[in-house]
Amino acid sequence: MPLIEVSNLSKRYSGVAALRDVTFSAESGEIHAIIGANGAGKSTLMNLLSGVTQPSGGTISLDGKAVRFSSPQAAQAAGIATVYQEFSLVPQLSVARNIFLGREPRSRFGLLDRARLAADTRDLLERYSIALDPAQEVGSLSVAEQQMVEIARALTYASRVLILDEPTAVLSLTEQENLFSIMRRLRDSGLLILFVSHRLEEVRRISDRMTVFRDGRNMDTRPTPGMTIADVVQLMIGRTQSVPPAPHLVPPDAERYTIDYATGQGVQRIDIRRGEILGIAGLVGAGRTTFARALAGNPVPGASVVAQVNGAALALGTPQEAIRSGIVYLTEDRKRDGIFAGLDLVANTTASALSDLAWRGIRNRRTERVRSRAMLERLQLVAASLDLPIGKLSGGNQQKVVLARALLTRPQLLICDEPTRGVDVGAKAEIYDLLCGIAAEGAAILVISSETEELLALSHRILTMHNRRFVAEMPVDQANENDILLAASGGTPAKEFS
Amino acid sequence: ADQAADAARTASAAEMVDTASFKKEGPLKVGVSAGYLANSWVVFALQHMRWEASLHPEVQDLIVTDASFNPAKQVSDIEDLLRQDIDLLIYWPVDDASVEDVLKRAVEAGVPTVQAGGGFSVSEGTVANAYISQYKLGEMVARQLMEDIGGKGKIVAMLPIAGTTAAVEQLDALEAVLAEFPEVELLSVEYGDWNRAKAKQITENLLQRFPSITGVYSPAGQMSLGMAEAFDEAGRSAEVTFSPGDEYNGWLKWVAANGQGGAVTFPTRAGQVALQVGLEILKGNPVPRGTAVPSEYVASADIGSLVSPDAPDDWWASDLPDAFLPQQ
Amino acid sequence: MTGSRIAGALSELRLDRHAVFLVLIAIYLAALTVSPAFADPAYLFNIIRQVTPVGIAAIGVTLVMVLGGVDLSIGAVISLTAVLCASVMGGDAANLPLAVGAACAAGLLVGLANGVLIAFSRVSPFILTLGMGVAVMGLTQLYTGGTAKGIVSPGFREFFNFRLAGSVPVLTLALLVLVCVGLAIEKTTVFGRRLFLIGSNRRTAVLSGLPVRAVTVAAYMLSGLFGALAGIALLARSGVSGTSAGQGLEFQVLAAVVLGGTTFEGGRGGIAGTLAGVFVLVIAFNLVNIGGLPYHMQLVFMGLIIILASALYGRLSERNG
Amino acid sequence: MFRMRWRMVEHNAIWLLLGSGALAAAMFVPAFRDPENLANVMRQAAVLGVLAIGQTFVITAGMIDLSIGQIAGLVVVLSSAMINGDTAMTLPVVVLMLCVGAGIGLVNGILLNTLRLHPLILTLGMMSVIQGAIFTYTDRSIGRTSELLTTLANGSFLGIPLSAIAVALLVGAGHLALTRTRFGYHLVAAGGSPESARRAGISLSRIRLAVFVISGVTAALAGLLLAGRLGTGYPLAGNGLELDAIVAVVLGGTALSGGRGSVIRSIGGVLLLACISNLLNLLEVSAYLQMFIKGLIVILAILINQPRKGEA
Ligand SMILES: Nc1ncnc2c1ncn2[C@@H]1O[C@H](COP(=O)(O)OP(=O)(O)OP(=O)(O)O)[C@@H](O)[C@H]1O
Ligand SMILES: Nc1ncnc2c1ncn2[C@@H]1O[C@H](COP(=O)(O)OP(=O)(O)OP(=O)(O)O)[C@@H](O)[C@H]1O
Ligand SMILES: [Mg+2]
Ligand SMILES: [Mg+2]
Repeated sequence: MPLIEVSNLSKRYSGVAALRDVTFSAESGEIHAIIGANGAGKSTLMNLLSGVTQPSGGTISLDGKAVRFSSPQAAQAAGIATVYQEFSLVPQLSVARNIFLGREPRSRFGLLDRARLAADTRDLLERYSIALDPAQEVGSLSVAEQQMVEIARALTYASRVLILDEPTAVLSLTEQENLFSIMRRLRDSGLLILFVSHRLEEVRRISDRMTVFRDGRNMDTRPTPGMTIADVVQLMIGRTQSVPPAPHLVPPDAERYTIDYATGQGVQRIDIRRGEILGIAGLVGAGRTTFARALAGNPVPGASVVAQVNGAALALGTPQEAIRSGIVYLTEDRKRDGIFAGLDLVANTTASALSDLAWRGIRNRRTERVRSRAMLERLQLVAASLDLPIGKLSGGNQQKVVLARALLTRPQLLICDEPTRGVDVGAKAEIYDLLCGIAAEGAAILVISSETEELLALSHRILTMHNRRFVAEMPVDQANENDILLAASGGTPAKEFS
Repeated sequence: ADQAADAARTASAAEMVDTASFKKEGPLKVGVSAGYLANSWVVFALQHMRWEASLHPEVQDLIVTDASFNPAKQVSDIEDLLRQDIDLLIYWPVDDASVEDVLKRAVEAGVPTVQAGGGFSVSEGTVANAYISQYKLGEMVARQLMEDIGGKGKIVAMLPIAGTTAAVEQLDALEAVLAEFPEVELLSVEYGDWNRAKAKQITENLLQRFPSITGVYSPAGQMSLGMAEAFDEAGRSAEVTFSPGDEYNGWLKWVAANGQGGAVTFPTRAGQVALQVGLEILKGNPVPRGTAVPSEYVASADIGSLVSPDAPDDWWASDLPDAFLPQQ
Repeated sequence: MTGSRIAGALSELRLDRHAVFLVLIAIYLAALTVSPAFADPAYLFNIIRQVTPVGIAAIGVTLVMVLGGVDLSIGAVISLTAVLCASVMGGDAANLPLAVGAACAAGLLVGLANGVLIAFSRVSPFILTLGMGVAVMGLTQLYTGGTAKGIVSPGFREFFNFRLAGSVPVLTLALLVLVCVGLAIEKTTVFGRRLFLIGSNRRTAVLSGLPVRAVTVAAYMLSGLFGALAGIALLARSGVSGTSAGQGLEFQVLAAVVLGGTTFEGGRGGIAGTLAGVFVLVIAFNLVNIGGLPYHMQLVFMGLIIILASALYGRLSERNG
Repeated sequence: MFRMRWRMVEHNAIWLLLGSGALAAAMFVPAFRDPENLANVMRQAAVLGVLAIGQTFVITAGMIDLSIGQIAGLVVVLSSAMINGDTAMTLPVVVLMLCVGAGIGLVNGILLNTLRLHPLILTLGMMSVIQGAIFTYTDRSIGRTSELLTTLANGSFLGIPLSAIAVALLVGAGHLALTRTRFGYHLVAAGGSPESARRAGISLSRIRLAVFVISGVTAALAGLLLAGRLGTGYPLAGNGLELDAIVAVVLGGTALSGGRGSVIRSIGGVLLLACISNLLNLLEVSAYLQMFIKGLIVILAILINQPRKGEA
């Protein structure tokens, strides 16, 4: 009998069907991968299984008995532990308090047993070889360390099922390996591990079976051995993966930006020419965003940038100045600092170029509409109306609006931080086309991405960052995924930096 | 309170208090605990105190604290003053009852207390009062109004901050007087917080509610003024008769200009009297429990001597020498 | 079934944006049944005049709240500027421009202090402006020494309370004019649009190169300026009467703005809604009064209005995503 | 390392401020160090202290309660009216008042849970409602508190004010509750990151209810102490107390954004405010200037205690 059996499960979010009639099962003692494009419904399914949300229809059974988890605790009580895609830690609390949050040991008099809390935490971390200090505040940990805290927490109550929603996205190579060995150990002891990932290579390596989702539907469940990546992609998107157009040639005499990045560890110089697409690879937390933001007039203490174009220094004191100097940054976190959620598309598109579209501070609505419509059409945005609040658009379309906002300022150096994060496969291809087009028109483009394939396909040259420093530079034709990952994990760099 | 209560009070005020135990030689340190100072009347009263202090070389120091309408702060203020070894405490309360205890402690510690300008208070904590009878004043105002409207009609009352002694006693006095005039109907009692704008707004609503208002009972001139504006702007000044207000300069100006209303004074020299009484106590001389600072009626025809046309509205007719007038 | 269709149709109307106008119509009709006087334009203009100071101040506070801030120092600013204006006027009409200028400058200055502190730090505007209110109150008292100095020049009050065509008081007209000014700022200027952008998402605004700090400072300065104009309006309504004439008005202002659909989160609402909110409030207060309820019941109503309006708008905007 | 040390300084800033300030005051203002004066300062701080304990819970949980001043005011009026000088009534009325405070807190919590409002707005509205209700009930001082409450508020034992002892006990209880119980741990977590706390199985709505009930009960306690100080039911007694309590809590280093808070440090904030007010009185600083200074302290307090980056 399968451990988990799901039949005709569906979930609607105010009009959006996130899951439709999903039926699938998984056995104990297997690592079962769940894959699918962004928005396919993977996280939704995991949320249903772990009691975070309740289904709109259908049933979930555990050991053949129908169950209904009204809360995460109900699921935990049934032995289902989850590591969520978004962090669910409390930054102000210590590692120990986070791990045992909600289940703190108590001594007599009903007071907490702080000694036991620390001891239990130490035991747990040691058992799974996780190198963390139980007393440290979680907010001061790196993203990867935080992820390990999440995993450690889940391990404390995973007795039947462990759900991992994209756990590896933020881990370094060694941490990944450690996680995989933990996963294997748990599987061998009879646990079911549901493993959500976008990294197909990884899935192939670790999973026993995989279930593919598309548009909220379960496409198929198959044993992993024997599947090729092409097969999986076919299942995921219904066609083979779109590849960006081959990079055009950069004119050799194009203007050159020289960028000096000063950090606590010295100054490094990189350069980029107009028309060139320069990729920046690195693991999460490598410091790419910090570099990009500093370049766009948003420095943090300990990271500053001086940039010149053809020997002339650029003013980069504030984002405003940077934009005036032609440097625009597109955020990696659209919801947080990319969109104006409640406002309509015109407002979102024209935000950066408002004063250019106005006459002495008086807006010209018609110009604003015309210009934003033109720009959005150029980016092939499909929206019912310009008056729609941007929050109602899909991730890919939101990204296009953010891009349109940048383009209205006529940028010369465009920095795209994870431009396809949370964007589905179709929109991804369109965004690749757009970026190539913009570069071909003569803008320099910096692309930061955690998907190495994306960088390999899109850029002329790839820089890799590790531990806040640029550690490697490779022309795209001499680069491959392995070298990049190695450099990103702090391995021998292919080319030393000054 | 009613007439009988007021009479009892007058009698009690006349009682002499033995102050021998408070006798003290100079130099003297006088503490003043103000319930509030953001009010022109008390500022004038305080200036009177300062003036009086300047006339007595033995008064070395006058320490003033302000509770800004917060009775708990006033309790603390008085405690702090006591810690500074004052020889005499003059106070006007945010709220009589709230300071009773701490005043009792002051007296027990040998510091005589004099209440300045508020209602007459009989309690262990108050050795003597320099008081203005809000009841008498209210009664004078009410009687004058009855006379002016001919003993019949519909009136509204505008009182200061709800709950203050002033508001309570003025209303009591009005009700006592009204008992004699069955043909006068009290339409509504309102609280304008000594605030001209608020009084005006309330009056605008009253004008809406009541198609006809014969008279206005408003002992506080600054609120009378706001009310008068409201009647004027509603085009209904003709139908109404105003009671006397006090010697608030803005009101005096209005009285002078309109030839009605007059004033029943609410003398700011109560502050001065309070210090005089206090110094008597420190000499060990017996003093009456209450020294009344009498209100006088000044008819509108005689208002000219009181009004100062060049001074601000928020100003009080007084005998203060120039040096002690508040800065203008 | 029909329920959801109606809900759908209602949400098409963007109820969250227009709810206050429906509320206004409803309460006006209710008022009409209670007292026919509400059908009389002269009376209506008159009650509008009552809330002119609150209304004017609410214009500026709306701008600040659209930006995602709030200005609770507005009551203290009104007190300060009213006293200052009267004191500079000194009973002489010739000093009028100087007096108005001084009051506006004071308002702008307080706004500048608020704006700079908020723009260059990450403090809660709520607490900061509350503290600023206390400080300004103290300043006012220090300046006046407890008696409201100054004399309003002859004709000043009479002018503002004069009724054009026998029914529209100049003061009411001034409110409406200032509302139009506010609306123009909100709707037609780059600054106005930026208020909404910053209020909607301050971080995005920073990254998008908007002059967030300058706009923030300007918005608070405008709030101070409208506060000063409100102070002058208060003075025009009824001379100087004390040193704390505007005390507590900030809560009425806040109630009106929130009622008008501008939320504490920012990025939505606007002056048109605020004006409607002011009207709803004044009609509600009048109803309390006409109904013969104690004056202090107004406080109860104001509190309930703040709570219920916020809850309602929260729900509506949630439904509209 | 440096960061850790800085955290230590930050955490104890209030003690540094209070210690150095009090020391300087004691040196230069002899009246200040008089033990009787210090006892006074503590007595004066007691009401605010009790309020600040409750508000610490609220703010640590990421919320705010502006209605506490008026709850205290309501209790002052109601308790005085009901006791009316009759000591025998003290106990039942005290119990009843605590129930009133808990009841209003409960209403706050329930409204917050059902209407899903920002606590700031809800309690602002509540503040206005309660104030209106107090005035509608009475517009003047009514009743008398009992001897017992007066003694508690003003008396002392071995030179130490009874109210200070009471506050100290409450602080102890509050500190234990916040740092040594599951409830405290969960409250801190809910304030630091509500979504994470929810996922860890902590019921946010129950925390909200609990926090506002605590806030209501401490407000009621503060009201009883205040009644003891005033001796009578003065309807305006609670005005403005909420702001003072918030300032004290913020001075104590509790983050307005939630997730960090200490009852003990809040009391440090209360003592600092009380010392300043006492000193200003001793130094005969005019009340207007005091008001101005108070405003500046509010501003300074929140400027010093800004949310760290990423915690806003
Ligand atoms: N809380 C929510 N409210 C509304 N819509 C939601 C919510 N959560 C998910 N959705 C929608 O449901 C769909 C499926 O989302 P889900 O998060 O399950 O996808 P996913 O496969 O996990 O994608 P990703 O790979 O990006 O994590 C998406 O269209 C998403 O926008
Ligand atoms: N030069 C630097 N000096 C100081 N701190 C830095 C520097 N570079 C990066 N950091 C810190 O390292 C952390 C991770 O950096 P960042 O977010 O830039 O990484 P990233 O490569 O963009 O990761 P992600 O994949 O999550 O986007 C941040 O907290 C940042 O403040
Ligand atoms: Mg997902
Ligand atoms: Mg990044």
